[in-house]
Amino acid sequence: MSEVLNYMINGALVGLLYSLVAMGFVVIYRASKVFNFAQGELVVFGGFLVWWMVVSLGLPLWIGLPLAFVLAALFGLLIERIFFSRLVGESVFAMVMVTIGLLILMRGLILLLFGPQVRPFPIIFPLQPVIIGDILIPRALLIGGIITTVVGFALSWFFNKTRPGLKLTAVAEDHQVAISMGISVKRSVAFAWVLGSVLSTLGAIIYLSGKSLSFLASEIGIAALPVALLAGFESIAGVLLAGIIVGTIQGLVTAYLDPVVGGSVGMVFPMIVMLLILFIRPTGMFGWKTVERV
Amino acid sequence: MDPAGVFATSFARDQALIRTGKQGLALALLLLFLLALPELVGPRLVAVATAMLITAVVAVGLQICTGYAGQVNLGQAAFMGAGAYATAVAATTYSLPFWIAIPLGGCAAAAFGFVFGLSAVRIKGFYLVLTTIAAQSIFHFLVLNLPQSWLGGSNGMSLMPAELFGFVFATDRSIYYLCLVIAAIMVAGAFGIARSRHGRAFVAVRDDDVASGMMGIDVVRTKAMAFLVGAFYAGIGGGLWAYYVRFVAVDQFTLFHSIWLVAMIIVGGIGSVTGALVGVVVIITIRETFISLGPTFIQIAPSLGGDVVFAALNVFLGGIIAAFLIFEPRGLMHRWSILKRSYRLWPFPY
Amino acid sequence: MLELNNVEVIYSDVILAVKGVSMRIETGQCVTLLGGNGAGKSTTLKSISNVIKTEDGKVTAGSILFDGRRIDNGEPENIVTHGIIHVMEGRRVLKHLTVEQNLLIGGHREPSLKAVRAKLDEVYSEIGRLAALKDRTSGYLSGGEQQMLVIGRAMMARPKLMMIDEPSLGLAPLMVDEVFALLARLKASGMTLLLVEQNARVALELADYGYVMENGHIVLEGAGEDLRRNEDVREFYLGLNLDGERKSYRDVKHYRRRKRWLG
Amino acid sequence: MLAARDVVMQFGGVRALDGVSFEVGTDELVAVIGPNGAGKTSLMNCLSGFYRPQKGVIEFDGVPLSARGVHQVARAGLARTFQGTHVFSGMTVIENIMIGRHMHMRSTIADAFAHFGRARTEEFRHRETVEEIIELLEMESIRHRPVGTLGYGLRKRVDLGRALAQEPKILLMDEPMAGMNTEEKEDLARFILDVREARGIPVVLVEHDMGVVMDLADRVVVLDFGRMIAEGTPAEVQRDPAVLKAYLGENR
Amino acid sequence: DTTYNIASLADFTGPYADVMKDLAGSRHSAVAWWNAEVGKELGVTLAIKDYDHRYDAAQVASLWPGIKAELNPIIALGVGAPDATALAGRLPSDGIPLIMSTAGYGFGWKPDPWVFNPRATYAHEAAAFFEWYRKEKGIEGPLKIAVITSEASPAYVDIGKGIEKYAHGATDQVELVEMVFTEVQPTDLTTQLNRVLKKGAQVIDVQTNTAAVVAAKRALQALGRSDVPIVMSSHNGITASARALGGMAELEGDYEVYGMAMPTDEATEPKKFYDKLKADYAMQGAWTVPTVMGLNQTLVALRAIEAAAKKVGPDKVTGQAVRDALLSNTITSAQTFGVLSDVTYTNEAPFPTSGITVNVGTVKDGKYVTAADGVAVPTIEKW
Ligand SMILES: Nc1ncnc2c1ncn2[C@@H]1O[C@H](COP(=O)(O)OP(=O)(O)OP(=O)(O)O)[C@@H](O)[C@H]1O
Ligand SMILES: Nc1ncnc2c1ncn2[C@@H]1O[C@H](COP(=O)(O)OP(=O)(O)OP(=O)(O)O)[C@@H](O)[C@H]1O
Ligand SMILES: [Mg+2]
Ligand SMILES: [Mg+2]
Repeated sequence: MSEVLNYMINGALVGLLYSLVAMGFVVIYRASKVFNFAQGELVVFGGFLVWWMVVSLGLPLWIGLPLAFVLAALFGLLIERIFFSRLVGESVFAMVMVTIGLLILMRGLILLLFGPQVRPFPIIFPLQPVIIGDILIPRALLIGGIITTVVGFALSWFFNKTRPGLKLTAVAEDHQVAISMGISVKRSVAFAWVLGSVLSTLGAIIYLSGKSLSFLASEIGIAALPVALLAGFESIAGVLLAGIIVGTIQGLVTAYLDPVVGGSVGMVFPMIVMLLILFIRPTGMFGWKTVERV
Repeated sequence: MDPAGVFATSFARDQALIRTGKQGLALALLLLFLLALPELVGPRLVAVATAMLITAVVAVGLQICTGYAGQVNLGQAAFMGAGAYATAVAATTYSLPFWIAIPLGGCAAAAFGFVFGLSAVRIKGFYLVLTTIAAQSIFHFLVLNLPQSWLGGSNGMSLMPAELFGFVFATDRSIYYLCLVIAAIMVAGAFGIARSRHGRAFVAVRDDDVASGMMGIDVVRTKAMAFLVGAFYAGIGGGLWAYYVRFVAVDQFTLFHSIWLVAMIIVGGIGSVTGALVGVVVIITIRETFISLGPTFIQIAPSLGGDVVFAALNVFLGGIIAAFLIFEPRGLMHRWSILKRSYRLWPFPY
Repeated sequence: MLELNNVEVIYSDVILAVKGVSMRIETGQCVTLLGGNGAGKSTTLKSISNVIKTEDGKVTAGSILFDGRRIDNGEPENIVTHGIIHVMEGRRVLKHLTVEQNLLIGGHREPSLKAVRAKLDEVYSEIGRLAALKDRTSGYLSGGEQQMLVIGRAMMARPKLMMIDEPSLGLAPLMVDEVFALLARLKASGMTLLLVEQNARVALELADYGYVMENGHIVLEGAGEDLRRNEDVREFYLGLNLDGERKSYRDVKHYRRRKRWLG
Repeated sequence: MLAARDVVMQFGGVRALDGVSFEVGTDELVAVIGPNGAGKTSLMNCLSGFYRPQKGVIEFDGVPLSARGVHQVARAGLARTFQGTHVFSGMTVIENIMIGRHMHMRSTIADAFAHFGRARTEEFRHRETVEEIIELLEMESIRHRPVGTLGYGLRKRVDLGRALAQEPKILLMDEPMAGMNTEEKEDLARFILDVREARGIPVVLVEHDMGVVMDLADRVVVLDFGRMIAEGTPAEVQRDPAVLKAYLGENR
Repeated sequence: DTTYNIASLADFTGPYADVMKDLAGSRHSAVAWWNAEVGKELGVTLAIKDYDHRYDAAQVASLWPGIKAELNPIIALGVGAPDATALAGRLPSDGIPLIMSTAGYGFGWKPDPWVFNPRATYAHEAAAFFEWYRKEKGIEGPLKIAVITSEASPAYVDIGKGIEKYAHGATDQVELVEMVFTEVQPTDLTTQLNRVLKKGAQVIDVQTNTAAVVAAKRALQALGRSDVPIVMSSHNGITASARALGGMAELEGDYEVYGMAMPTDEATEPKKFYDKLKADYAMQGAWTVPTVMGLNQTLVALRAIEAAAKKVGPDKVTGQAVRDALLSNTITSAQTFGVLSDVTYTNEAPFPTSGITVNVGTVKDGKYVTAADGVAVPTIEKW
């Protein structure tokens, strides 16, 4: 019994990690209606920034990490400057397509800047697991889960309850209207990317703490996708719950079904759960119902 | 807009693809060039051309699904894989000839795509799009975990070369011609579909699915159809691929391949069959140029090292795609039509 | 206040939509712009607010001056800081947001939440109907309600010049009166108005001056009264016959009677 | 032909339609008027099968609509135009109108693939009908323009052309004349009359221009807050005190 | 002098880009050595040229005809699965043998080969380790092993299957307690490892990638189980994994196993050969596993060419002749300077299946050392 509980708790915490990455999707979506296909690369890039500061330059964590965040923010800004500032008023479709181009570009850039080697990632959270009775919880995931939850609620408040948050939503809804009301679309989109990039770096820290880093880590972007879809792209707090659901299911399936099947069911299962739930709720559990009117 | 002096005198004329003598001539020359290609260029370029032809079939399918019907599809490589596997199974397990096996591959892929398209009954917009990524994982999972005797599992499947009345398509040249013929048929078909009521229905559903429903278009069916057609093309491409490489394995059809396919139609121009072809040619040409020049670079400047030279390739290609999106989000075809228009109006600017 | 000199607008480098338009609006005036479909009215407004930039259009000749300063081809989002607001045609509500959120967006430049609230109350009292709808998702409002919402949203920005594209579009007669009464009040309060309208009758009643556009050109201009007396305007915009009575729509016998002033 | 009985349409707390019953005969132009938010568009949506009313039945040609999907209603012969614009902005004018012909065309996707033969001849045949409509609506010069680049008024005309191309048995129009000047309204009015004469189909028209309504309608239905407050000939309705109060304004 | 060409397929931009500098570098250097010290006497010069295939079968397929036309090579050097899969069908008709740098896979285990691996399969190598370790530690009863694998690549799946097959046939030697499937970059393996350790696993086999080794190691550290070693393979071995973990000391007591020389600091025969290449033949690669991989495949190719040239004459060497030489000669360990054990190919498999040995490396007191060499490889049935 405690075994089941253990898998569920750990699964849920891994799920919260997915939530954090998924939050990157959602934040950019909420502020610009763009689904960012390059989210996984953003995580890798953030990871490399941390590696660069902490391992390569050997800065202590308390300088290295903030510096990595600053650089990530600047990178987000750069993305907006180079790509999206010219696309104001273009269709969302075009902007989404840009993120596909960005994915390929970033992969090349990461290879060129940081090389293809597998790099060590600093141990940011202590390794010793938290042990409660029979239950064993990895500390990085636990701390990560707490951070994710806090960040999730804070962002949710920001987007839903504050005036700047509302402005971002307006931009996402309709560039032209936002512009005609004097809201700078460029600035909002830039903010979205800065936020997305910073969140990705945070995600990388929790994901990779004490592990290794190479461009293959971008897989997390795909793993987090069912979480974002399940929650619905508009809901930041919903992503937390969706992450817990996906993670728990994945944890149980990996533990009990994989050995039986002799294959990796844990990888496809979230996708299948996602498909099933979307059939019941087409815009995710908490996504906005699209206004369909004539 | 028509060139000055060209007026459509009949609907046939107005709708024809080839509207001027010059265009007809250009097309004829292109066909002639493609036919003569193996005589004109070396085997490496023939192989590149074969890869382009196969990719073109897949990309044109993606264009129909994504460019016309607006259903961004990131499962195109998986659909291609489904086609390749179906062809391989048909050709090896059931020893069917290639002219049955390839269409069968198309149909199998179409069925796979159709299932995803059907989720349009409930799922809309980007949610639908992203479910196609699931196609990729499910394909991968199925191939590896179904009994080995079905799809070969991690072993992959090998094929014998295609054969027609005793002629064996084993040389690169013969495969090129096989691909050329099939690609030509498929591309012509795509033009036909794009201009037909179905093509229009695809675009209608893309532009406004609520209104198209009230115009008598069955929206769900149309979306599912778009996936079906797109996946059918992918499947045919997969079948050709199976006969070209004569070995199919699950890691030949990854999400990253799907992404590249999307990149191709972006560069060429969303919503144009010709655009898809242009995109395929442009991207593959750039890629192959780099790959061919790479070793030379390394020989000239060994200190650079292969890693630097080839990493630069990815940056360059990614940069090109991004540049297209920034400066010409509607792709090369759009640029071309603007050029054409100003050329026709010349010397008057507007 | 606003001056257009020989403005030419081109979309996508190929479509010439406005071909040399000049007009002037004095502070406190209400100027109306009439014209058939595709004449270039909306394009003219968009070129003033620079929204054309987002549609791949640009002002390729001439100049637009606001309070003596060139504003053509600037950044569209800065136009609002000059005090110009553009209510675009087609009831562009932010459809997933509530009515109140839409209004808050209009007042996003207000320095404090209190100031927004105050302005919000002002708008609610001017357009009583919006208060009752404030928590409704704006995408689900009826056409007329949306029209009122976008006008209210523009008011939230405290503009000096309000450009409204077809405000009466889709409004019931009572509502048209209401909206125009509102515009009259705005004008009386010192706001300058540039009005694109199809409902020439009410527009010319309110307007001090009017322009008629055809095919990207200004073909006729004059004081409101003069235009109302103009034969062509009477026939084509007011739908009156030569005796000054309203023709019946059943009496119209054939199409293609359109008279073109130019080209 | 088309009948609504006790239709109730509720959105959350909002009753857009509150027990509306009415009927459209086989050769009748019925105008629906009412203040903003009265439920006119909701009614049109129910009639065309886009909304499913919570209560009541809508019958078209004797068949209840609830048995059909939206596109099937259209195929059964009901066409409509939209309040605001719902054109296909990525397509040219011709293609938009050809969409109206979609359901009359039969070629399969395989025919389309081959392109020669059936798909082609069919295409030309229907193109002819479309050209007639283009001529009728004076859109020759913008035939090949993508609709996304047209102004509001022209888009509405495309919308109308598309509905006409459906060769419907009944035509529903939601504020077709909004955004047109008098001259253009006259043209369109003439046109609606012609369509009725030539094709003899009934029309349901939602319009705020009282001039148009009075001149064209055979019968007028007045809605307010989802209820029908009056019904009758234009003249009768115009005099109805309830209508004056709710819609027209007392001073008219 | 007759000049012949060697096609060198490389992955500079794909998943193995990180090791390619060493791998490709050692190929070039070995060819330079051969030209100077062997070829000259024979009257044969070899030229080698790199092609980037991004580890993509499609790319290989499109490169190959050009390679054939441009180079007309007598032999090709490959990196991994894409080369083998894309070319297996065409090599016989093209008459060009392909030498891989890796160990073999079950899916390549077919008779009449044109693709050759210098080593047996990964499963063979792992099996040799298990038997050695069991004996070394004096374990009664079967050794309990857990395998960390992944479905990300069919190759990983194949390794797992091979070990399964071996475990099935050698129940007295090993007991496979569980096969754990993970992502390419696992999020966390603590729970999974906790589970397999509870089931009594004594060795954790990780033959997928470095990221998985790191995750497994961290999990073991978190669980405080330094007594359970990880066994790695060549492509994710100790040096690479230690670099990704941030230090050799992290892998104290863990093992790597493979059928070629280990790049330790000890003054072994292969190391001396490497030092010579470094000094005289512009060796680009560092003394790492990829370098050894590049060396072993190139040396096999070079020795085969040598044998062929001796047999048919220096001006009549063809791909076919090279293949015949591969199948009819044993390449002795001396000929490869101890980089490989004696390699004998048969017509039954694309890799040597008997008479081969593996080496075991480990970390002792923070230093990378050989734990055992010449460990015999058990036979495994084909899977
Ligand atoms: N985004 C655009 N791209 C290209 N052409 C455009 C665009 N917007 C408008 N046009 C063209 O510019 C011309 C003027 O359009 P505009 O919208 O200004 O007309 P309008 O007078 O407002 O008409 P309406 O009464 O129909 O609103 C039209 O021919 C139209 O097709
Ligand atoms: N899908 C919906 N969801 C929620 N409320 C709706 C929906 N559709 C309509 N309503 C509400 O129903 C009421 C009637 O709307 P409707 O659009 O039918 O009015 P209308 O008579 O067409 O008005 P107008 O003349 O302004 O277009 C409005 O208050 C509107 O907000
Ligand atoms: Mg307009
Ligand atoms: Mg309405």
